[in-house]
Order: sequence, then C-alpha cells, then structure tokens
Amino acid sequence: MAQIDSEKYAVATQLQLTWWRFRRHRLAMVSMVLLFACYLLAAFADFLATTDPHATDARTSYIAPQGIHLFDDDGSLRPHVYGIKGVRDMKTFKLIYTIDPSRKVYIEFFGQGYEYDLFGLIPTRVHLMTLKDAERGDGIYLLGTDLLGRDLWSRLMVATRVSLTIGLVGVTISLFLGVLLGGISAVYGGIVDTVIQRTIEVIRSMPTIPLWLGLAAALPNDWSVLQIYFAITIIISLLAWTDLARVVRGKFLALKEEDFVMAAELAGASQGRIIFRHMLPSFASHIIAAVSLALPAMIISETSLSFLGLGLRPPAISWGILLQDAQNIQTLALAPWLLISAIPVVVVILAFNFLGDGLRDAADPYG
Amino acid sequence: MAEPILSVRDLKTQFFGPEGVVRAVDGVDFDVFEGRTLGVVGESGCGKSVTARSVLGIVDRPGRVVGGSILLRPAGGGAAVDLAKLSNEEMRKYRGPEIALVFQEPMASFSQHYTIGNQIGEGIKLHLGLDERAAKKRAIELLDMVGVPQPARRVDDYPFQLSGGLRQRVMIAMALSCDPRVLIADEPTTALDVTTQAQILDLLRSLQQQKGLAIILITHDMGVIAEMAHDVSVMYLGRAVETGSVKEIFTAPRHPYTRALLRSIPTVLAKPRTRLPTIEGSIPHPFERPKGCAYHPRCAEIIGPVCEKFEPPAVNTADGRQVRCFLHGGAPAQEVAA
Amino acid sequence: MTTRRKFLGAGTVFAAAAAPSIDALAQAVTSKSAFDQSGLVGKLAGPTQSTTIPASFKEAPQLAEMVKAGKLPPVAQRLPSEPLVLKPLESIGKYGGTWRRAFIGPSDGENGNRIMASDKLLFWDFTGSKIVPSVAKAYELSADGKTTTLHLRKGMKWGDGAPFTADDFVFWYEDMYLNKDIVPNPIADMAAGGKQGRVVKIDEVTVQFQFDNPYFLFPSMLAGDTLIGGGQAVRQAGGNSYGAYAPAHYLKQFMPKYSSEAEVNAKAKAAGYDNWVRMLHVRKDWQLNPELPTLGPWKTVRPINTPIWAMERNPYYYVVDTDGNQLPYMDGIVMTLAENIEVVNLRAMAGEYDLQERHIDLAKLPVLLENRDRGNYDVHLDLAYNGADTTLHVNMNHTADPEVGRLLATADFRRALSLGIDRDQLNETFWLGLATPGSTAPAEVMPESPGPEWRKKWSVLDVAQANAMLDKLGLTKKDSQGYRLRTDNGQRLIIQLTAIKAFMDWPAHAQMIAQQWRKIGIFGDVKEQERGLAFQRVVSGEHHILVWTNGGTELLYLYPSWALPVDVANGAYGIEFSRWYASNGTGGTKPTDPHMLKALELFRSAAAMQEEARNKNAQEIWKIMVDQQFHIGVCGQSPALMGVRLASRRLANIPGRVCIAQHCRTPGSSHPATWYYKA
Amino acid sequence: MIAFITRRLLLGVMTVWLISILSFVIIQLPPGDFVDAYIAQLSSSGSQVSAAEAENLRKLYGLGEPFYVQYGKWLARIVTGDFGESMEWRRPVTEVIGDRLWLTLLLSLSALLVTWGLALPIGIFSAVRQYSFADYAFTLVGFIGIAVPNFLLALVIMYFSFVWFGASVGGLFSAEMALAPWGWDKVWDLMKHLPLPAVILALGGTAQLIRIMRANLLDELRRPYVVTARAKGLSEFRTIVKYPVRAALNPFASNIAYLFPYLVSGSIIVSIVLGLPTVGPLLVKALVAQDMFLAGTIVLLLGVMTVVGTFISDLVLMWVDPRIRHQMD
Repeated sequence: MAQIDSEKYAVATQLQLTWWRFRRHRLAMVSMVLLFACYLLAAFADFLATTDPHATDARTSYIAPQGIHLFDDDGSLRPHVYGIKGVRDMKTFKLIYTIDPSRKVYIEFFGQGYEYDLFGLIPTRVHLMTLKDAERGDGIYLLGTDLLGRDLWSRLMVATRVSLTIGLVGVTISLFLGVLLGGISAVYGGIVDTVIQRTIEVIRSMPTIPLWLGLAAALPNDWSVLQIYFAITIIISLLAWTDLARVVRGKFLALKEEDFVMAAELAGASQGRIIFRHMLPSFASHIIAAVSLALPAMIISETSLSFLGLGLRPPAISWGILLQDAQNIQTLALAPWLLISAIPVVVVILAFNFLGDGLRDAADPYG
Repeated sequence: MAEPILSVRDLKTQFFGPEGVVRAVDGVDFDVFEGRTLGVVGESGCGKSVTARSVLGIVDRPGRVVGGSILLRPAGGGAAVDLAKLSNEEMRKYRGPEIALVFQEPMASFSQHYTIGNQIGEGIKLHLGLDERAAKKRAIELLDMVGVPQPARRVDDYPFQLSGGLRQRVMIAMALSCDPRVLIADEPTTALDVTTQAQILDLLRSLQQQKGLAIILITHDMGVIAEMAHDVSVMYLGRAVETGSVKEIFTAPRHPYTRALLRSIPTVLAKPRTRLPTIEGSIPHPFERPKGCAYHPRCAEIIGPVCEKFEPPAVNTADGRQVRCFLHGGAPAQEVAA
Repeated sequence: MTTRRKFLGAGTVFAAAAAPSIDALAQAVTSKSAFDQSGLVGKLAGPTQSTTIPASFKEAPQLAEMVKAGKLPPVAQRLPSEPLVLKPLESIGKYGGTWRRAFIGPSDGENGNRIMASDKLLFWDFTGSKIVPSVAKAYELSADGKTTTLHLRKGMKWGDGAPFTADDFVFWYEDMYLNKDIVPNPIADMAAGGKQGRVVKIDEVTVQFQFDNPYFLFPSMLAGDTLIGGGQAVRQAGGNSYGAYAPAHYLKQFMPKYSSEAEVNAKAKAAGYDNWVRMLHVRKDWQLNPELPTLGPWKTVRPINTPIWAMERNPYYYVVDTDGNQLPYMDGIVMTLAENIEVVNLRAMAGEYDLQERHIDLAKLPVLLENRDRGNYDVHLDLAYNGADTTLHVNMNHTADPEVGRLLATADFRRALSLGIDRDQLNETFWLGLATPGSTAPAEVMPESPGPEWRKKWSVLDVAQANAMLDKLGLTKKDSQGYRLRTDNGQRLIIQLTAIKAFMDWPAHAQMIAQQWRKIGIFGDVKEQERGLAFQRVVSGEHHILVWTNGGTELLYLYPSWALPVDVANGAYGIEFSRWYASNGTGGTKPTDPHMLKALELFRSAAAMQEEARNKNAQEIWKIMVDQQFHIGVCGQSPALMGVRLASRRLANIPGRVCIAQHCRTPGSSHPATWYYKA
Repeated sequence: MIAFITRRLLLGVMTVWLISILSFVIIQLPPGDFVDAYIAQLSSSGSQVSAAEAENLRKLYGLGEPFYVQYGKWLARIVTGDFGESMEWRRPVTEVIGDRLWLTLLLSLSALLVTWGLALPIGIFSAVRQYSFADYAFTLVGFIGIAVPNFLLALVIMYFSFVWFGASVGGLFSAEMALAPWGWDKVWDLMKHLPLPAVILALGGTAQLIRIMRANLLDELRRPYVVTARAKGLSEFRTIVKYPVRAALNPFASNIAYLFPYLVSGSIIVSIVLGLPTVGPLLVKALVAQDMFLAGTIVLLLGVMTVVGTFISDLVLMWVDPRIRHQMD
C-alpha cells in the first residue's frame, strides 16, 4: 500500500497533491459540499421560491414563520398549511395573526406559480411547492414575511442567487486583475514593479468607503438593476485585486529562484511557456485558496454597500438588502424572524473561510 | 564501581495521537556515573531524544512517560528520588541545577528575541537566586569557561550573530549555568563541521574532567561514541538492544544491529572508493512496529520464526553487558502483540 | 377583542380626525374612529394670548441672582412695556430644567428654528387658523391692500439688552436685502404685482411695508413660513438673509458700509473666513453664532456645528405668563447629535429625551408604545392637514425621453397611474392605518379645501378604469409579463419612481406602488437614491416621478413649492416651468397644458385678493391640480411627519394635540416656552 | 538606518500625494456639488434655497472652477496648514475633525484594548490547550465572529442590551453629561457608554486575532527553543509567555500599519448604526454632502495614518525582532 502511494505521489501534479491533502481536511470538505449545495440552491432559486418574491400585500405583513403540517386529519400524508388572518390591534398598533386550523390549504408539489426563467433561459411556472385553492393572504410562510408582506423564504432564495454570483463575478475580475498585474509586476520588475506596487499601496491606503461611495454615486441614473449589479461587482473587484496581486507577485518571485524554473529557462523555454506551463500550475492551488478566502470578503462588501444605501438597491434582492430591511428597531421588536436572513450569510462566509483554510493548508502545508 | 547518579529502569514513553499510540521509548534501562559518559546511539527515530526528554520530564504533548523509574541520587547521598513520579512543578527544580540539556540545533534552540546573556542568566536567576547583575557576571564567566572570546561583549549578542560553533559553546554554557551533575547532550555536534565538532567534544571532555560531570551523549555517530563515551547503549525502536562499556561493544559487539552499525563507520584505514556497508531497509514506521524482535526484518543473522514471533528479553551476559537478542539466549517468554 | 377593527379590504376610509370646521378647530376630535380607540389623539389645545398685562414681573432665579449681582438690569426694564402675555395651557409653571432633545446634524437647523418661532413678526394661534401678534404687537392692512403697518412693542430689547426698534427693519432692508453681495436676487415675497415693495420707518415703533400693488396676502406671508415671514431663526440662518429685521447694532461691524471693504475683509481673514460675506453669513446665523443678539426664548450657547447644540434662556425674551413670570420656564435646551434615526428612537424609548417629535418614526409606534412606562413618556399622535404624506410628483416637462415625457404630460396617463394605486394597502402597511388615503388636496377642515369629493377624485383604486384609460392612450401592446410597451420603439414602458429614504421609507412605498401597477401593466422602476443625488436630478428635471411629501401645501399660498411649478429651486413638476413662472415669462419654457397655465394664473392673482376670495381661488387651483393629477396623492393627514410626539411625563402644559403644519412651525405655535418640569 | 528611514519617508510623502489626488477625484466623481447637496438637504427639512442664492453660494465656495484649479488651490492651502472650511458645518475643517478625533481615538483604543485583551489570552490558551474542548469552543466562536459582519450585530446588540439590561443606547455621553465640564461624573458617564460600542467594534477583530494568535503560537510552540526553556526549569507560564508568545507577536507588529485607518474606516458602519460621534460617519456625511474640504481632509488624514502606520510598524518590527534590527545596520 505504502509502495503504491509513494508512486502515486511521485507522478502527482501539485494540484493533485493539494487535492489529496485537502480531502483529509474534514471541515473543509463539509464546507465545500455545503457551498456546492448553496450554489445549486441558487441555480434553482425561483423554482424553490413559493411565492413571487416581489409581490406585496398589506394583509400578509409581518407574519411569523409558519410550519408545514404534514399529515391530514385522517393520518394521510398531505402537507398543508392553515389559513391565517390578521387584525391590527388599535391599542398597541401591532398586527395580530390568528391561525385558523379549520381551514386547510394543501400544498401541491411541482404546481404552477409565478412565471420565471429557469437558469435565465427557460420560461416556466413550475415551482417545488405551491398552494392549491389558496385564498388571498394564504401562503407557505416558511420563514415568515416582511413589512410589505413579501415571503422571506422566496426572497432569501433569490437573494442567495444574487449574492453568491456577485461574489463569483467579482472574484473572477479581481483574480484576472490580480494575476495579471501581480504577474507583470514580478516578471518585469524594475519601474513596472515599482509603479504597480505603489498603486497597490495607494489603493490599500485609501479607506474603502469613500471609494465605494464615489464610484457608486457616479453610476448613471437610468441603468437597470442588472447593469448596476454588474457595475457594483466591478467596483468591488477593482478594489479587491490588490491582495491577490500581492500573493501572485510573492509566489512568482519565490518560484523564479526555484530550480525547475531555472532549468526551464536554461533549456530555452519562452517566458510565456515558463509562466503558463511551469509557474502558474505550481501555485494554482494557492490562488484557489486565496480566491476562496476573497469570496466572503466580496460578499461582506456587497452587504456593507447595500447597507450604506449604495450598491444594490431595492427592488433588487440580495443578502445585503434583506439584512438592511432588518436593520431597524421595529423589525427587531416585531418581526425578529427577518434576522434569519443573516444565517445563510454567516454560514456561507464560514464555509468559504473553512474551505479557504483547508485549501491553503493543503496547498502549502509548511507555509 | 560507585553508585550511579542516575539510573533509568524500564522507561516507557508513549505518544497518544489521534491515529493511535506510538511507543517511542519502550523499556529503556541505563545508569550514569559521575565523571563518566554514557553514549546513547541509534538511527534517527529510535527514541534517543525522547529518552533524553523523558528524563527531564519535558516530553511534548501528546507524549507522556507511562512507566519505569528515573532514580536520581542526591548530591549529598541519601535516598534516590524517582523523577518519573514527580509532578511537573516539583520536577522544575531538578531541571538546570541537577540535570541539564544541550540540544542538537543550537540555532533553533535559542530564541532569537533575547540576548544570549539574557537566556543564560534566566536559569541562574531562577535556581541560584542571583540578581540581574550577578547573573550577568556569571554568564560572562560561563562564556569565558566554554571558550567564547570577548565574553563581556558577546554576552549582549543575539544568537543569530554567532557562528555555529560559538552557539553550541553558548548552549553548553547555558546548560552548565546552574552547575548540573548530569548533562544530557543531544546530538551536540551534528550540525557542526568536523573541526568545530572536535572542539566541542574537547570542550565537553575537559568540562567533565573539571566538574566531574556525568554526561549522557546522544548521537547517531559511532565515531563520536568511540571518542567520547565510557559506556554505550544502543537503541533500536525505543529499546536498548545492547548496553555495555565502549571498549567491549566496539571490540566485541553482540547484537546484530550493533554490528551493523559498527560496520557502517567509515575509517581512514578503509580502502578508498569501496562501498560502505549499509543496513538493509529502513526504520519501520512507529505504527508498523514489527512483531517479535523489532529488528528482525532487517536482521542479517535472523534465527528463524522465534525472531518473528517473540520479543527477546534483556539478557545480562557475563561481562556485565546486556543484550536483547535470541542469539545470546533468553527464552521467548511472551508473544508480543503488534 | 374589543379593540379589533376590520382588517383592510372593506374600503372604509376613516374620517380625518380633524372633522370640525375651521372655526371650531380647537374642538375635540369626536369622530368614532381608530384614533379614539388608541387614545393617543388628544384635544387640539395650546396657550392663548391675553391682553391683560400683569401688574408686576418675576424672573428665573438665576436671572434674579444676576440682577442682584448687578450684571443684569431688573426684569421690568428688560421687558417691553407691553410684553406678550401668554396664558399657559394648564397652569403657571416653575422655572428650571433642561430640555433634552435630539438633532441629526448641522442640516437640522429647522429643529431649533421651529422652537424659536416666536421671533416671527406675526404668528398663528395654536389652531393654526388665526394670525396673532408676536414680535409685532399689532398690524394693519390698508384698505387698498398696498400697505401693511406693523406696530412694535415699546422698550423691547435684543438678547444683549440693546433696544429693538424700527431701525433694525430699515437696516435689514437697506443694508442687507438691497445689498447684492448678501441677497443677490430680490424675492417674490417682497413683491406685489411683479414690483418690489419697500420697508419704511414711521417712528421708533412703527414700520410700514409699502407696495405699488395690492398685497392682501402680505400679513399671512409675514405669519407664514415664507422668505419674508421668517424672523432671524429661519431666514437668516443657513446662508439666507431674508426676513424683515436684523440686529443693526451688532451686524454693522461686519459690513463694509460702516467701515471699508478692506477693513471688514481683513477682519474676516483674521477670523479665518475668505471674505466679509462669508463671515457675515456665519455672524448673522443664530445657530452658529452664540454672540448674535436674538429675540427668541432661548439663545445658542454651543453652535449647531458641534456634537451638542445647546441653548440657554434669553433674559430679554419679550413674553410673560399671566402671572407676570418672564418666559421661558425651562433654563435651556440641550440637543445631542444622533446621526442615525434608529438611535434617536431608541434613546427616546430609553427616556433620554424630554420632548421629541422630530425624527420619531411612525413605523416604530408599537415599540414606542411598549416602552412608554420604561421611558416615562406619553405618546401623542398629532394629525397633519396636508393631503398626502406620500405624493408622486410628476415631472410634466421631462424631455430626455420624449415618449415618457409625452405620457407624463398627459392627464389621463397620470389619472390612470393614480387609479392604479391601492391606497388602503399602503395606509395599512406604512401608516399603521393611521392616515387618510386620497388625493393631494388638503383636509376638509382647511379653508382652502376644495371639498371632500376632491379628496377622492381619481384617487380610489379602479384597475378597470385605469386599464381602459391606458388602452385608450394607445398603450395596448403588452410584453409576455403583461407590461405595456412603448409606442415608439416597442420596448417595455418603464416609469421611474425616484424615491429617497427620508422622513418615511419612501422607496418601500414606491415598491408597493410599483407592484400594484403590475395590474395596470405599468412597469414602475423604483430608483432609491441618496437625497443629494436625487434632488440634483430633480432640479435638472431628469426624473420621471419623485416620491416625496406635499407637507406645507395645506396653506397653498404660503408654501406652494410642492404643489405648483413656481419655485426655481424645485424642479419636481418641470424645472423649466418653474423658471418660466418665476421670471414672469421671460425665461424657462411656457407650459402648453391650458390647465397648468390656468392654475398658475390663478396662483399669481391671489396676492391681490382679500381673504375670502383668496380661499375660493385656492379651492379652484386645487380642483385643477387634483383633476389633472399634477401630483398623485397616496395617504395623508397622518402623524407620519413630526406627528408622533413623545413627551416626558415630568413635563406640564403639554397639549394633547398640536397643530402639525408648515406655517405652525410645529411645535412653535404651542410655545415651548410655556412648558415646564413638574418636579 | 538613516537612509532607510529617509527612503521610507520619501515614499510615504509620495503615497500621500497620490492619495490626495485620488481622494479629490473621488469627491468630484458624483454629479453635482456641495450646493446641490446642500439645497437638497435644506429642502428636505422644509427650507428652500433660491436659484440665485445657490449661484451665490457656488461663487462663494469657488465651486464653478475646473477640477485641477480647485485641486491646485486646495493643495496650496494644505501645504500651508490651512485645511479650509467645511461647507456643511461652516467651521474650519480642523475643528470639525478635532471635535471627534479624540473620541474616535478613545473608542478605537478601547476597542483595541478589548481586542487584544480578549484575543491574546484566548489565542494563547487555545494554542496551548490545542484540541481541548475550550479550544474548539473558542475557535467556533472566533469563526462566527469573523463571519458575522459586526455592523449587523451592532443594532441587534444595542437593542437587546436596552431591552434586557436597560443599557445606555447610542452615543458616548448621556444628554445630561454632554455639556458638563470634564470631571469624574463625566468620565464615569463616558465609561458607561464606552463598553458597548467598544465591544461591538472589537468583535470581528478579536475573532481574527484569536485565529492568528493560535496559528502563530502553534507554530512557535513546536520550536526547539521552547524545550530549551523548559529544560532550564522555567515554569510553563513563563516559558510560553517569554518565548513563543513573544515570537508569535511579530505579525501583529506588521499589522499596525493598517490598524489606524482601520480603526477609523472599519468602524464607519458600526458608528453610523450606533450613532457615535466619531470621524467615520463624518466622512460618509461629508462625502454624501460633497463637502469637499472636509471629505478631502479626512481621506488624506487616513492616508497619512496608513503611511505613518506603516512606518511605525516598521519601527515596531525592528524593536520587536532583533534580527530585523540587525539587518538594517
């Protein structure tokens, strides 16, 4: 066994090695599976949503999370929810909901709901769960509703898609910038290196909030939510590439001195070939680790931007926007369940952190 | 012969890792006498260093001394103290004034954040109760004693400012700072070049003569043993496979492992460009400790199934040596489970 | 559940709390409504003026001590011979205590201005319906309406003890108002029939405002929150220099006329200002300059541009109670900076403010009520009189997108948008059911109200009619999601709703409206923007529809900015229209809509009308505005804007309900100087 | 050494200069200018500014000029130590910032003390008792501390500490004490208000620091010099504190560079939520109001702090680590 193992090691690439080491990192593995699940969820966000995440209704304002009842009176498995009715108490001005167990509204699986484009391509109305013969005000309020009577579960699904992808797009851009500029900085050195390093230092010395504020305020008025979404991503990544550039530059410089690179140079390999064939693969795992650690930072950036009233604005739905909705006293006092939207944020950030740690350990066990 | 200062009996140190228990030291016996040097020899990973640390009670977590006794005879005579039974707190007063340690990596064994004077003086202040100034004065004397030039200036240097040889001298000065009776030198010369190595060994020898130190010299180098030690204990996988006086062991090694070790010493007399004999195979992983005699998979003189199934007991031979090998008797008393 | 009221849907509109007629405004609210159940809407009440001057005067203990020490003249010498006498609401008060309050930054000057409102020349009684003497003890309007004469109080003094006379009016008029460096452009408020008026001193205590044309509205302008009707507390703060009088003896030192330009400039440089104008702007601002002599009940001791805006009593305040005690009762005011509304509300719940109505959030009412005992305060709901706290102000001169511009300029399109709003839903969600849904027209109790039917006109949900109207406009094609398409390029028609998170969560209101508009096939694109950015775009006429309040329009002539395009600083209805109106037709773009022209013409003619005719005129204007839906009302007459009042239970003379209106300078017309601490 | 310091200083000055340009550009980016923002603010609080008045204000503040002229003038003034007047606050910029700088520093230092006071012992404990229950517990709490954005916790903690403990909410002084002269009462009042924001500000940093400390220390604990120290008979506590902990502190020293600006800018959102009179919210307000000189000065100040921080961190590193000190010679 040991014999076979060592043979495997001998021919394994750096990436494979990293992967083998990574698999031993239990928490990181769990995190990876979890994140994969989250992205899967994001891909099917609208399908999983039970009601139109934008639809408002005063009569469903601030409904606390309601459970799904699985069994009917006769004991058969027929998932349903109860009818619910709200009244405002004019002494306390609170909305008081009473559940009417006598009126059962049955859940239909793969029923027809609001229209959406699956994967942004296929128009469909099929949802995992919808209500059959629902009256106005009925709903599957898994996580309750917000002030405008919108279903938090459905909103959370859509928000997850937005926030998770904004991170990906952002990281891709900053990865590109980071590798490119970090690489150039290391390969050319001299004045180019100095200029890039100085730029990085200046960007890092700038407090991020004014940068965001200035750039976000400069966005044109008539841009659609989607355009602003991408603009914000680009803004965030324009500021986030510096860390990656530093990592890349450092690794490049270290590798330059390594024997195999020297050997390739002596053998007359072109610079491009050396970089892409020899150097990049040898620290690809570091980059992956850096990326997975950069993702939560992106997500937090988006959250903070939305929180400051910049960045994504309603009616767009993102984690930041959901969290901002919960940032007032009346929510804390009257509808604390809106804070639930913080849980996926925390979990995903944690998972990315664990994943990043695991990857980093695996990539560089002695580093 | 006089009473030994330190006698170790059936010392067992184990590491309790998440993947199982490693028996790093598995029943080691030896005695150390005043003014004499005990050489402990073996390949890397045989438990030499752990033995040294076990004696001082500073085995790293998750390791622990699980059995045996470490008897230290007090300076003024009287009943011996079993160090293995002391609490960490009680043990502390023996570390330094009674038993001191010299390490194999002088660079890593010093903190780079403090001057050598500070690091030498620390033990002095703690054990001898001297104040800052007196401690420094003593540190300078010690540096002078171990042959550091310009000790008064050097005392304020940081370890990274010294050469390797000097660092090892400083390390010895630090070990001797509280006048210990037993000095454990753990591969004191491994990291040094040959000339420096000789100087350090000379220094140790002269200090031993001056102070009547008992030295435990841990090394993988039979040459060093030959030069320094009075008695030798050969270790393999946590056990002393052969113990005896240096002369006897070098002239008439009994255990096949000892013999193999001795064969692998290069000598100036050897014919140029001949291959040195090596020991076949490598030390097994601690988890895959072979059944029976641990050495049997590599042993050139294997007797047969008895070596594979049974663990050879320690046999005291007539000349006062101790050997663990069926070649030299001993009944296969117990079947050892791997 | 006895407090239960039917939940939505049935469409019952609760009668406005202020049901009684204008003459009986002070009467209690009697309508059987949700407000009664809550017990939070009290009786409209407040201090009243008395004409009997007390025989002797008393003062606060610390002032008495200063008199004893010879640092201050006796109280009788500090007061005018005919001080203003107020009969406190409940009882004669005790001196002492500091009013703790919140402010949110240097832009929150109105917070203090409103408390100092009794430095106005004329003011309103607590009902907000009757002009009463204030700094001026009386006024006369000549029969031809061209001259308004103000009679000042003899022996009245500035806060530093200097006499306050007609000369201070002449100084303001000649040295400040006519100085182009200080006031670059004359104001419409000082003009009648397009010609500027004059300020003339008759004698020490008599001042005349003379106009070439009839200006019957002028006394109301003086009493209202207008550029001329300020007093120092509003109109000479924040970079303005309006409002009819100024402390000549103090400000002369900063003016070139009384020394030389070089000298005042040197003085300015030495004090760290670029030039004398910059220095004057700060020196004449009561919020910034503690040295500035003023007339109000308190004066600044720590300026507004620090984390604490603090005031102490003005020893020369010209008002006494019926027992002859010089007001104010409270020693001072300390406003602590809290830049976040949540913090203001939370601190209010903790009882850290003694009386706070500004920045208190209606949406937090349930929580505010819950913490009443803990914070030791009472909650009062004061209902406003303006038509709509949330109004969709339509840009009828949008040029950037001709198709959208054309539609926004079409009355039926605006009407359809209005018909597509389910106001009951919004009322329930954002006003906790406490507002009155309807058009932008003011409450029926207001003299300018065109009548109850105009509150409903085009302003009740009717999806079918709205769709029919939109179809008729040619917007018949729809995309797959049911949104109407533009007629020019077949793209989806997108109407932007520019919303700002300010006094209310207007972006959320806009979102709900946009969702409701799905039923009429209109895609409402909510643009939540930061305040400065949004107004920048509004001023340049780039917006489609701005979501904002129409507060202040309850008296149309005194505050028309959020009703008609007459104010060049407000481009909500088309900045070019505003420019056209303000320039008397010499600039800007003339509206082509005959209804708009008619409304503007009526508005312009009002100044020369007597009160009754003027009110009729206003009603006509309102009818046009509502019928044409220049602005789409959502819900109003609510406590949402400064109407949730938290008053410490330690305070006395606190009215059960106060008038919430721009011209009342809430809480100014309730005279905070008469409030006091019971213990 | 001198050469090194000079070089660093020159580089620093250049960085600051670049930052000053960048900050000026950023402030100019959004459409409109201070007067527009000012008008918007006034109109939303019920006052109106006429167009003529607005033009006059613009002239007064020199806002009509092209960007580079405004920048040039600003730079020329700054070089002479004149930071200009805040348009919104109508006071010299230095005074406006000065009001808040001390409280900002006080708050930041308290947060720092909490951070270090918690993170170091916990980090050390976690490392020394690696894989113990407490280690797992602290690590978990630490991770959650990292994952929860602290501004999210701010309002929640503030609200519930009010509801459950009746804690003082928001601000650094109670209204009664705000105006009082400095004395024991006022200090006590400040002390009552300080813990909540300090703890909230410290949360994220503490979690991060625990992780760093633990990882560093685990590395250091394996080094032979620890055994050396034990072999000398030193107590376990002294062994760990004097040697590995000292070595594990190195990365902290290099972190000082970004500490100062972080303390200001990292706390912006928390300060806004908690309504704290610190520099962070001032910056955001100034940016929103396009109060050029104020915003420019604060951004510049932060830049200078970073540069100075980097410099200090170099010095501290030299002081902490004798190896670096000797490389300089």
